Amino acid sequence: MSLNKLNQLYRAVVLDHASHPHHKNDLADATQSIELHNISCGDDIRVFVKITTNKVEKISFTGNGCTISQASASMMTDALTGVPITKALEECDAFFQLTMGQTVPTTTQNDLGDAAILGSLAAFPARIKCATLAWHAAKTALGGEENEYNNFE
Amino acid sequence: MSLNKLNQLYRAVVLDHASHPHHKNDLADATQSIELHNISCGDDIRVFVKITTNKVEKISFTGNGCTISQASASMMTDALTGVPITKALEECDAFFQLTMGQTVPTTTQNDLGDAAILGSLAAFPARIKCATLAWHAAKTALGGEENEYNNFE
Amino acid sequence: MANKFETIAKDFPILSRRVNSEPLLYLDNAATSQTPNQVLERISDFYQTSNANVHRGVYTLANEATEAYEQVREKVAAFIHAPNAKSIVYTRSTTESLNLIASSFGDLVVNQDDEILITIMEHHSNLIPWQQLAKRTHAKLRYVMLTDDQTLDLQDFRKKLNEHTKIVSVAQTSNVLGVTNPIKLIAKLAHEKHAYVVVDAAQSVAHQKIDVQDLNVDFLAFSGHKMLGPTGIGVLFGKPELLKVMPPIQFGGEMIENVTQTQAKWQQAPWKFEAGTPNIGGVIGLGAAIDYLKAIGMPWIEATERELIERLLPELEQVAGLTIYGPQNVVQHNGIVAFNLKNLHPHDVATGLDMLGVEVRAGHHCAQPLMTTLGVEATVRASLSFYNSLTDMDRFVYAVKMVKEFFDRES
Amino acid sequence: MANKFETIAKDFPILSRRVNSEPLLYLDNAATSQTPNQVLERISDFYQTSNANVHRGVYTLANEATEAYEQVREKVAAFIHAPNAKSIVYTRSTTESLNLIASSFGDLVVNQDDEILITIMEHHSNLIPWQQLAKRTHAKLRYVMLTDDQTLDLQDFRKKLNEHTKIVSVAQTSNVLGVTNPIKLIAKLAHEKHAYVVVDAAQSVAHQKIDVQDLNVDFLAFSGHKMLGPTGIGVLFGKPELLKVMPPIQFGGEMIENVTQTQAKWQQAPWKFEAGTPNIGGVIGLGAAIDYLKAIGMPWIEATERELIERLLPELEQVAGLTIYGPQNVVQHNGIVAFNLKNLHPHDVATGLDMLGVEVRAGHHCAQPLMTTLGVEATVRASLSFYNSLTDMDRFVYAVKMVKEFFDRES
Ligand SMILES: Cc1ncc(COP(=O)(O)O)c(C=O)c1O
Ligand SMILES: Cc1ncc(COP(=O)(O)O)c(C=O)c1O
Repeated sequence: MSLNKLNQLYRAVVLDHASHPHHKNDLADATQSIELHNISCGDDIRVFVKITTNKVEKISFTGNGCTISQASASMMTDALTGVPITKALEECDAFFQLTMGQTVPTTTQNDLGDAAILGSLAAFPARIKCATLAWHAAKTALGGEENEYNNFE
Repeated sequence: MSLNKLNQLYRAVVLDHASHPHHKNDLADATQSIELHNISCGDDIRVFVKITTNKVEKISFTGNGCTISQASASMMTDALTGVPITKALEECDAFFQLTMGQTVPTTTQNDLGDAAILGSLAAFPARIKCATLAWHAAKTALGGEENEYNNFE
Repeated sequence: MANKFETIAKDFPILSRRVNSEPLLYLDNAATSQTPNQVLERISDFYQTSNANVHRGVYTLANEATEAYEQVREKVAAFIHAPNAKSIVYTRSTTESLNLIASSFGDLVVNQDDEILITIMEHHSNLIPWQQLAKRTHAKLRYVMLTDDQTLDLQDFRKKLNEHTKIVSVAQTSNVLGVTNPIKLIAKLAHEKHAYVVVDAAQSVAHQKIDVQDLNVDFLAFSGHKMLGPTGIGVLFGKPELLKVMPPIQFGGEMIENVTQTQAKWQQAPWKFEAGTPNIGGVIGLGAAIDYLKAIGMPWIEATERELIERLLPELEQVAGLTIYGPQNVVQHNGIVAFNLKNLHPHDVATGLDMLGVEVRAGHHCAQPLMTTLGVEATVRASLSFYNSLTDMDRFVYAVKMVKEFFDRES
Repeated sequence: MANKFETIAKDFPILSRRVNSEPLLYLDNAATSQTPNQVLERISDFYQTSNANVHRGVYTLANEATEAYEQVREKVAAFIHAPNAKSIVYTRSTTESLNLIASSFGDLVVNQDDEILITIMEHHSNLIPWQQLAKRTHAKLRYVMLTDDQTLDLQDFRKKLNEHTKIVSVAQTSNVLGVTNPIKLIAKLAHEKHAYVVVDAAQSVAHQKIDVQDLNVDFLAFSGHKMLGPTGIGVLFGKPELLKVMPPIQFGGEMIENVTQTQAKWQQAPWKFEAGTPNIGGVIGLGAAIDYLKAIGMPWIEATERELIERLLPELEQVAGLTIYGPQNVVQHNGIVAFNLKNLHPHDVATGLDMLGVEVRAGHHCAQPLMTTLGVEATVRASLSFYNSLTDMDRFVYAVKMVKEFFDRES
């Protein structure tokens, strides 16, 4: 039986982030916030950022989702807090590459912190979207991606 | 080469009706008139009837179309002129059966006159609509069929 | 019966593939059904022998194609016992069928302050078109809610149905709750109030015999791809007198009788609704799917699926911490089983099952308002078909237990 | 080249069937193209190995299906050199694509007293949607007429194009006249007046290389079934910034981001336009058709069809009493040849040809206003594809002569 393969994905650190997510809260003094949905399942994540002098002073999230999306959001806030915007955007892209099975430099991996372990997602292509949702929201909130969603009609 | 088969369809009588159609004119004193189109090609036929005491006193047609549709319309007017409505409706149905390759009683065939020879259409299924257009218009004008077409928009 | 299962399985080559090194157990039949070889062969055969555009040519090939296309219309009509082939409109899908009714018929009969009555268990495809219609016309969209047993609350239906109700639109079978609604009764009550009745039969058409005349519904919509046919072909049944007064909403070739620079005259129904070259191959495939279903037999399908669910549900209920949505009584529950495992997110459960070769849906199942009512974000959903076996049911329950154990151990 | 023809012919089994005891000579390619085995096999293969609904499941099979479905979008974008896959919307057909533009974009930008400029050679599918839009918005629909040589009158186009023109919609290739219009120039002139440019590429996409960025058009529509693909799948290319502002016109599953009882939030383009289960099998087939066309090579296709028409047209012109519509100069004429024989109705001619195994269209070709302008009720039309051979051309001319002789003798 191949449930062993699940161990790759659901390692202790992932499960830990999911059950005790970091920075899971509103940000009263946020300078920007972006909500994204995972359309296939309805998971939603809202990411709050507070920018000061081109730096991500604070970043947090709220919302519901699976283990992977919650863990990934939590790891994202760890990785991007206090980081200059340009570098934060690079880390988002590096994370996307990692989950698609591409290799990224070791230093970048180090910058990603716990999030780097989600590189194992490459073996679970159907779950990549769960993990990238928070990072896309972050990238959008930091101005690196356009929010192409239309408003409520 | 199998153009011989065409002889079945384009017999002298058909070609004669087509080039010298009978009752091809408006009917100033018509009690009813119906226009139908052959949608696949744009042929159109308008059939005029003058009814008196449940009889088709006069029936005529105008419009454009191929040899088969013109000949069939001409034959139709010959067959239905002076015929009681109920009988005319029966003849229409008999004509439809004939073109679909079904057999009809000899007496009915006789009533159809020249039109009976269009029984050969059964071998040319793609052309049945050409022949039946005028008869459908007649049947509709005589109240035997609903005109389901919508009006100009 | 074992033999019949084996024969049937041979018709579906995909069922013998492997997923994550395990034999595929496909339990997402509510999303789309698998397609038997007979359907694929009929489609290929059509393209290899009679492919031509329909309603256009006077040559032999075009005539063959047109006849094949129109004969399927008769077949569809017979399958749901429609009064005639003219009451059958080809569309892309259930979704397009429902949009066509809402846009064409809806705008015709719904006015300001009128009410449109749907249910809280509707799929988005039978919800947003009405929500939009209500916005356009300033009508009111109302929802029939659920009983405590998570079936349709008929008392609430009677309460919300009134003289202002113009349209009642309801799923025959929910794609989440595993319930089939009493359409005949609903239609009778709605007609008493002079409301029109629309039925979303996406989830019922492949699982039970449908008789639109006996049900006495005004419209009924379904998709080919949920009844063993190909994607891209759907059906809208409409009572002929209603189709007749409805304006077309797409325009172009095939649907007109006559065109000038300034005006156009439409064909009669159903053709006025079929603008442009239709999905001819899809129609041929739909015809083959109906032939297949009829050869297997709808009563046999119903009986087989009943047997499966009666094996599955009691076993599943035994799993600790597992909640099944919809009626708890197996007699009322059909082959769609939505559930959750305590403390586990449905996505994680689905990924676990996927590792074991078991393919189920996890998510909101395009029924977000229902999820809100059930108080969940999402659920896991397993949905059966007659080509599943009793062994499949046992394997599924076992897999659920394994996945639960895995996560219980980890966390 | 003979060899290449033979290899190609093997891919199309229908080409070796008989019609009325004669070998089929299919010359109705403008109505629909034939479908090579490679396309049919890819479709069957998809259903037999990866069939699942798209964008819905988190399991392996659903992921495979979704990836296959979205990869074709990239392929289509590359085929017409669109800036990205997001500018590609899947529809049922050219007709649906054009209706989508007219309903969604048209209602957005066209106001009372604005003008919509189309041409008199348009297919009904690129005419009635604009006629209806003009009616809804009280805008004016204007037609560019023909030169004496029956090509598009560019002088008339310049004259009718003005500051009130909001939309210019024109066929890249006429389905009757055998002409290809200068889209790049038309787009340039239209953009100078701030009009949007819509191109109906139904008849061009399988016959020449298309580069939407070089042409600089705002929208472009075509059908899979005219480019060796299956029926039921079409494409709408739209500039991303335009697709972004356009509202969806069908609603349901897949096209939403979030739904509550009272409101809904759409997905981004192109998905917001793809409500319900799309024609997944059709998309897979379209991808295979593009692969096939690319393997054969668009330049080779263009060259081959040029060779065919240059053989055909001069021979056909020799037939006494035969009138060819469109430009008389073979250099300007492409592989669509509409003609009439003096004193013979096109239906009768087509039936004669059918008896000889030659399948051509006879009728108004869904272009009634053009027929009126040409002063005819209908025409015969032969239309070529690269899988036709030079021998086919000779056989066709011979058949036309035989049919003419038959009727001349009879009457
Ligand atoms: C109840 C119900 N209605 C409508 C639909 C929409 O069907 P389709 O996606 O084929 O249009 C579905 C399927 O997802 C369904 O389950
Ligand atoms: C020029 C032109 N436009 C539009 C169409 C409509 O294409 P479809 O029927 O595939 O929607 C056609 C084909 O008939 C055509 O020739």
